[in-house]
Amino acid sequence: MISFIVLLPFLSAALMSVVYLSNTNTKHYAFYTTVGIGAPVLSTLLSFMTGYELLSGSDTVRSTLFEWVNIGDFNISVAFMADRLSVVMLSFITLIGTLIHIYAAGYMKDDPAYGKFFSYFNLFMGSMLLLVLADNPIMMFIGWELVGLCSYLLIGFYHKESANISAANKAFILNRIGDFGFIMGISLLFVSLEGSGFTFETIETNIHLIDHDTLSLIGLLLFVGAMGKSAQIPLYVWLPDAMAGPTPVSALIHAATMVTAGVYMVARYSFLYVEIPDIGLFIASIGAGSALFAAIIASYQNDIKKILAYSTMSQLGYMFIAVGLGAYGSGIFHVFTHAFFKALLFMGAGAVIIALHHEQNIFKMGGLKRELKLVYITMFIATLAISGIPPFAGFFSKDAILVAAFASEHYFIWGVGSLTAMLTAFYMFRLLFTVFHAEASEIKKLHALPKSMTYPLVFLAFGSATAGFLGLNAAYGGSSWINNFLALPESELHLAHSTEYMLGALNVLLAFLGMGLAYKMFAKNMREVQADTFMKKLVINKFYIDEIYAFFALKPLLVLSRFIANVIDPKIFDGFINLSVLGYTRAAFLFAKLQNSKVRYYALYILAGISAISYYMLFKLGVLS
Amino acid sequence: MMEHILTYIIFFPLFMAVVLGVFRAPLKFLKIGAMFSSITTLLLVLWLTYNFEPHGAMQFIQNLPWIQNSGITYFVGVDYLSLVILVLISLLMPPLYIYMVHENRKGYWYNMMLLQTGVTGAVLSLDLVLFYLFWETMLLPIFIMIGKYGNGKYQFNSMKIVLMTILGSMSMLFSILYLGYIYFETSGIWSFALNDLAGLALDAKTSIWLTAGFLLAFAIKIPLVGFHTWMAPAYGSAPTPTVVIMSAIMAKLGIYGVWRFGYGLFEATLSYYAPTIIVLALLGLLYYAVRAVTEDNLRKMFAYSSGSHLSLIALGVFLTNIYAWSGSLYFIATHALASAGMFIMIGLSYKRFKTVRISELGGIASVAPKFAFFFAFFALSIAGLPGTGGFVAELLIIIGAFKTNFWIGVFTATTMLSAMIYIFWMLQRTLFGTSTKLCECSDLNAREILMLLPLVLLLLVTGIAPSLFTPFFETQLNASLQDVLTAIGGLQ
Amino acid sequence: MIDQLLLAFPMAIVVIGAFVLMLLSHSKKFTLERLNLVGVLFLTISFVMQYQTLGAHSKDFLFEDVFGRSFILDDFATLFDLMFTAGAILTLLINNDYFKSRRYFSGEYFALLLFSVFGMMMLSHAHELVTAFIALEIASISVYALVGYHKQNKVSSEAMMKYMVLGSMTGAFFMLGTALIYGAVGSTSLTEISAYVAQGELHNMTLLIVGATFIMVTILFKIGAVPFHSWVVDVYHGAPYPVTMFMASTFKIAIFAIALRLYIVNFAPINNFWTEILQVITILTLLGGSWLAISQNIIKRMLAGSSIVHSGYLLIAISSIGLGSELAAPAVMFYLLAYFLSAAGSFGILSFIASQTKGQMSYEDFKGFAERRPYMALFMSIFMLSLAGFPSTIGFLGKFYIFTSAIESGQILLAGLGILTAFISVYYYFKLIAMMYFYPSQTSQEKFPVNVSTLLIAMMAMLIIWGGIGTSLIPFVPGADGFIDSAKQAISSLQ
Amino acid sequence: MTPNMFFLLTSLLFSIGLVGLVSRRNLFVVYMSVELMLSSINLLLATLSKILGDASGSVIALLMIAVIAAEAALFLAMIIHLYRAKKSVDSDSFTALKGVKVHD
Amino acid sequence: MLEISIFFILAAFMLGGSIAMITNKQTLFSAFGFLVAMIGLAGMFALLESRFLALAQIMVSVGAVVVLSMLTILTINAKEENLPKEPHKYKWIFFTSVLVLPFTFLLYKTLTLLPQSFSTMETITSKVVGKALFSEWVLPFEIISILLLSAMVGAIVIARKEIVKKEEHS
Repeated sequence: MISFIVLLPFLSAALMSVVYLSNTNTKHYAFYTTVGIGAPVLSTLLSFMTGYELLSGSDTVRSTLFEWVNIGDFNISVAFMADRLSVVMLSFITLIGTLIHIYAAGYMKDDPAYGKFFSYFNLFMGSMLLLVLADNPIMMFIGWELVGLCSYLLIGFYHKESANISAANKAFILNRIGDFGFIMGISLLFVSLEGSGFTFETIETNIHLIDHDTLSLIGLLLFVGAMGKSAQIPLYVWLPDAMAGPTPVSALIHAATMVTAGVYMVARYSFLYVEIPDIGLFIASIGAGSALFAAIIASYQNDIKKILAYSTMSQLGYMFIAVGLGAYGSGIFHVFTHAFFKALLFMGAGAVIIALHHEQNIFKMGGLKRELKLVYITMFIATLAISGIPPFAGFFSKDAILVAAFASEHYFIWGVGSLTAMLTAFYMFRLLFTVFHAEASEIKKLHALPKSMTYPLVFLAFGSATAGFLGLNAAYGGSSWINNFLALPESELHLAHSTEYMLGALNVLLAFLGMGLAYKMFAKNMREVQADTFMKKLVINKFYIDEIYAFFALKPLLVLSRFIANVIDPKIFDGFINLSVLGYTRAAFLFAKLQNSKVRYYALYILAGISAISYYMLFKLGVLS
Repeated sequence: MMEHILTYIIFFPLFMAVVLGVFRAPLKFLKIGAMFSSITTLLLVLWLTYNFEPHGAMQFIQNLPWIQNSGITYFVGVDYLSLVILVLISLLMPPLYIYMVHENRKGYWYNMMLLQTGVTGAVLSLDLVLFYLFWETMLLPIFIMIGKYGNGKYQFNSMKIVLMTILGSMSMLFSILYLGYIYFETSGIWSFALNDLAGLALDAKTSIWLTAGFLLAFAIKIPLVGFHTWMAPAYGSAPTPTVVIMSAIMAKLGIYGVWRFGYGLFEATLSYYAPTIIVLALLGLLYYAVRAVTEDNLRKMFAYSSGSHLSLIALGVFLTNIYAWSGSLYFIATHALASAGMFIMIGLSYKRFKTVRISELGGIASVAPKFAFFFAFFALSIAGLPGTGGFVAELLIIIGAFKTNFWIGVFTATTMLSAMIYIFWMLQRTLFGTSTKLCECSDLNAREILMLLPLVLLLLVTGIAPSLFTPFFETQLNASLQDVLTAIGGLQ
Repeated sequence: MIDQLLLAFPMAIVVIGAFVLMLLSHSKKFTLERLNLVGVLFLTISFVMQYQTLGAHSKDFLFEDVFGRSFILDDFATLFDLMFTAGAILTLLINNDYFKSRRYFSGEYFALLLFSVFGMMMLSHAHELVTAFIALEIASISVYALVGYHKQNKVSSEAMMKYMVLGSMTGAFFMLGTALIYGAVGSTSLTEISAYVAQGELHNMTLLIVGATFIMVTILFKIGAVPFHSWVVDVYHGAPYPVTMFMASTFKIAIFAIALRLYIVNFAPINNFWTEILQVITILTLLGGSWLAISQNIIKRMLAGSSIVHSGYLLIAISSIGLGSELAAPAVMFYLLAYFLSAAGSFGILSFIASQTKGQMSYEDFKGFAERRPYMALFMSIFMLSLAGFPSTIGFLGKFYIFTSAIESGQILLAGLGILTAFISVYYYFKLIAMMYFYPSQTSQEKFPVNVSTLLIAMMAMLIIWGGIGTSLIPFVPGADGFIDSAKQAISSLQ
Repeated sequence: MTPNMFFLLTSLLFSIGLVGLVSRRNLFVVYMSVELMLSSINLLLATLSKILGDASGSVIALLMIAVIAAEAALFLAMIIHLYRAKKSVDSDSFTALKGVKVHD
Repeated sequence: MLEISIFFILAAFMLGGSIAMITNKQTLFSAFGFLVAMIGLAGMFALLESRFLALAQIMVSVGAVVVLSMLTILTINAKEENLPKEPHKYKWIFFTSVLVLPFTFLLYKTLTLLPQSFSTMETITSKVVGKALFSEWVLPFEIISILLLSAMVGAIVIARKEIVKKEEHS
């Protein structure tokens, strides 16, 4: 049954692409909508059925389609496994994915390449589901790669703009750098465990066979993959650029799929990472760094989608803090809640953008509170959720992470996390206030929004508000249901309830501080940030990281390539050949020059030959002696 | 039928060519005849594949005395290794003929038929002299095709490829003759049959020199870094059908040669060269990829791409473990399909836009979506995207590399990155964006899709269900690997 | 008596033919074409009669009571005779058009050609050094005259001058060597020499060795070994095409007849004495020949240069004989046959083209030839491939045997060098193919003229392919195996 | 009178012939050098005949004289022809046969 | 003793004649040198008691060949300016003489290995020669005729004036 969760989107993608390619000119709106939304809906139903099955007691649900490859000990099947972790992932991927599909049906209505879009979209869903449901690292990797490909296709969807394609390329290549690490990790894992099967289950059983150093290396390499996919320092630069794609794509990438894959992967390998806490700490540090770094940049961005993009990166940083410190349940919990409010934020932003005829600069918006009431309310809920205002979803999950950081006595990471929480509140409310509250510089006629774009917002707002209760921990009167359900190998954390309350209060305080700051600065009048000081300039230009990468990675590559093309190939390799040819022809020329057409010279050569032979004979025969 | 089938497969195209040539067939009949020969061959090959015993060794053997005085025999047979390439050749010919359907120069057709015979013969022959014969024979059509129907500095490039390749084959000839003589010396009779010569006990020094003779030929054909300067000019100048065969089949014959004759004859000595070749192959992997990044000519870019991937295949062959070997073998097939598709696409793009320069293209996706789809599909399959066969192969080779040595593994894994960079940048500049030059062009028509579809489907099938194909070679591959390992073990 | 006369008849008929042609040449009735046919007739009779006796003789001395042991009749000589007569027939028939197109040919041309053939045949049958010398002189002097036959052309005369000056110079060494051998042995009969060599020891055979070395100088000169090569390119170039063809394909082989006989039989016990000299000369010949060949632009000169390289290959095998290779002697025979076919064919095509056009033929003149004359271009390509030693042609098998014999005798480096020069030869042969095929033609396609010349050229092209791939599966047409068997049989008749 | 004296004479004559042939440009001298070389062999043959007490040497020398005559005929004919064509007996003036352009 | 002095005189004449032959600029003087050498050779034959050979030498070599050569020279009557100017003649002669030395030395040294005495056999008379010629040397003798014939044909072909005067390329 669970195979169909994966297969349905793939099949519908294939069907739509064939239909699309065979009639590129006609637009079968109804067909694409039906098939394109039908498949995720069915997948959603199936995944909820699977979830129900797990809730009612069974441990994992498996399904093997066919043997993929079988060489030596490399026996890989196309097989799916739904355990608790994947079901949690599955539930929100399918659900939110479906909502985004519905939203996209409205958003993309007028696009001539509507069919293509849905085909890609379903492919994306399928790949993500494959990633999540894979029962072995290889299948997971395939899903992992396909997700990257789909992101490429979708980010570059508006392919007439070369910049969009550049963004897509950047996304894909940086992902691929991550994959480079990932595949090395997998290969090393396989080689280390050769002969004892290669599904997650057998790996978990045999993980003790690998020595600590190798394991650390594997863990690190796998995390490189996560860095790429989940946009962590230093492989994050693609994420903001990925906003080039249509907004539903951003929503899908940032909320439900793709970027969370890294977190999921670390959680999936939790049995491995618990053995290597030092790598975990490294992961957490990267996460903390990314969280703060992204928050700082986000505070100075103008583009509505880019702010959200950096916020995603920042939130992902939180998740990595959690999984790095061994609080896998909290990490996944944050993934879960984040999916709701981030999807909501993006879809809201998309609605705003559509309404304002593709305007993305927040400082050119303003005063939309009344015109887009529904959007405003839902986005407000989402902003509260992401800022960590109780009782919205973000508070509980973020709090759980910070508590875990505090409890594991990594106070610095905790401090960074808290600071980021404040910044989060600041930049999110900055966005909200600027877009909805501040005075608009000019009055625009708004584009009407279709219903398919607004209804999902409501649904998601509900989720953003309530999803946090699923993981209510003991201090707040819950039982950490999601943690218990996931049953991942958590590190044991003990913290007094009073400390937890204090931490929670501190977070709320910081969030309100950020909110207040934003209100003071942006609620009334709009002041676009000026790059007047060096620091501001640095931040606005995103610390020049793109430029640094271009200078240190891309430029040398091009220079090297031209160097090979212009120097090494023609001068050294061909040069060697040409030199030998030249030497030979030169010798030939000199020899032919002896052939000067004068008979006495010819006779002279003969005489010289005879003379030489005679000389040789004299010695050989010993006549001289 | 059964015992002659390989002979039919080898010589039917040549026979058709001769018949058509003798009767000076008009163009229409020539085209039909060529198509007929390719389809007949394909059917024969399919029949052969159907009857092929997956776990058996050499099959459909035909061994006839040829030049008895020197023990040269007409000795052909097929096993898993040759079957792969045999199927590829016969599979590629019909699409190529479909591609050429509007080609009105008769020489094209004759040369392609001759080429098919040459390549097929080289793959199937088990007598070294016979192999040498076909190995050289397949060069002739290439020579003429590039030199007569090519573009750019085609006359020079054609000469260059022929000379460089013949330099290699001459060194191989020397080794062949020497081996034959050693056999004569030890047994008193002449023989150049592979299985006879394989049993020779050579002293280490001789063996090293003889191996070098063979390896030079194969290194030039593959080509490894340093032996490659013929490659880009030749690919750049060759007409599309030729370049397809060159990239898809001929380059693979270098690998095939290492496998069949390198491991067949000098299994132990090859390990003496393994470190050098591994270094060269790793170097090539990156070198060609980096070179391809700034290449403006699509044909040349994919020539370098081809070089990069063939280096990877060569690497796999020299890593003696089952993963790397299966990966290489699998890569031979899938890269052939992908690069064939890619070069056909480049040819089609030349037909439409009259250029193969990236800087002159752009925005194809807007004007010709089907074209863009196929173009991107083949480009991505070359890059080893999951879901296409190339991924399976690369994965296996990477695993094999890690099994051998961590650092080799790391360098091998860069293949994940290297191809991406140039391919995606190329796609950006050709398919996407807008171009002022390409105002209108026709999208792919049904005929063109018909010729591309088999390749696409095969690439997908090889990528999605490799287990359909692995049983054909796994047992035998493992067996020969064990032989090699035993031999290397015996050396130490 | 009668049967002996019958055996001598093939040779006699050639010289009779020469006389007849000489007499007929001044008759007005006999046009060149008819004279040509008369010559062919005589040669064909000779060819057929010899073909019948092939395989029947080994070491028969003809008219032993009269001639002593100076005229030997064995399969070796017969095979060579067959090649000479065949070469002459081909020269006459293929060049039929050429003779008609050039007005300077006259009846004496055919007489001289037949005299020359007679000299060569005598050379292959000679079992006595003075006879051999005189036979060589007959052949040479006729060829000198033939080279200079086109008297209005200054290059023809010049070629004759060069050939004659240098030929006489080295010819004297043959006689000097003979004199020394005579001094040592007291006889010039090869039988006596063999006996002397067999019972003597190396150190007291200085005279004989030095004499034989001088004889070798002449032989090396005639086959164009470096540094005795300088005439080859100029003389081949200067001579009229039919003569060049005759020299390249036939005269060169004739020299090997006596060289092989001396080397394999008479000097066999001591022939490794020359190994080092021969090796050095071989290296020089291979390199020098290929240097000459690649620097030429006129096809005739290129072929001349390449013929030096081919002599180099043959020398490899000859020095292999000295080192005790069993395979080398048949290899030389086979290679001669292969070279004979390929060289005759390529020069034949050149002369055929020359009969249609005027002017020197350089590489550039062949541009677009394949479009103009597709069949001729195909045949030319086959000849070039055979000369280059491309597999599936007889030239490949020739090289195959040469190199295996070199390996057998342990001359690995020489074999390597041979293969290297074979590689270089690919360049200048393929360049011609490239010229023919790669360029468009300025004029439209011409009809394939079906006449004796073209049919013969086609036949030779097919023979080359058949000699390379022909199998013994088909009866009566023995293919490559048959040629090798003949070569082996001929060599075995020597012993 | 010992054979060595004859041998020395033979060697010298042959060598002088060789020197003349190589170093002179006058075709007549070249021709006479060839004749001298051949004649010196005759001297050798006669000496050998005398040493060995065998008539063969003399017979060979006799035959050689005929050969010399034959060569002489052709050689002289050639010189006449060449002189007629070019009004020169200088061997260096016959340099029409050049394949490659050699820079002088 | 007499023989030795005759030998030396003859040898001096021969060597002098041949050196004169190769050094003289004027063709006719060269030819005279050659004539002297040839006559000297005939003398040598006589000294070696090969009378028939001496006679043949006088008659054929001197009487026919040399005289023919001189006639040719006179016929052509090459003028001074038509004779080759050989500015480096002596350099060439010197150089080639050095080059030829190993050969000369080898030839001489090899020949000295022969028995150092003449046989005491009677003079090689024409009878002996004739007998030998028609017994064991009959084949060379026969084919000599063909050689002479072909040389004659060749010489005629080369030397005769052509009726057709048209420059053609070969």
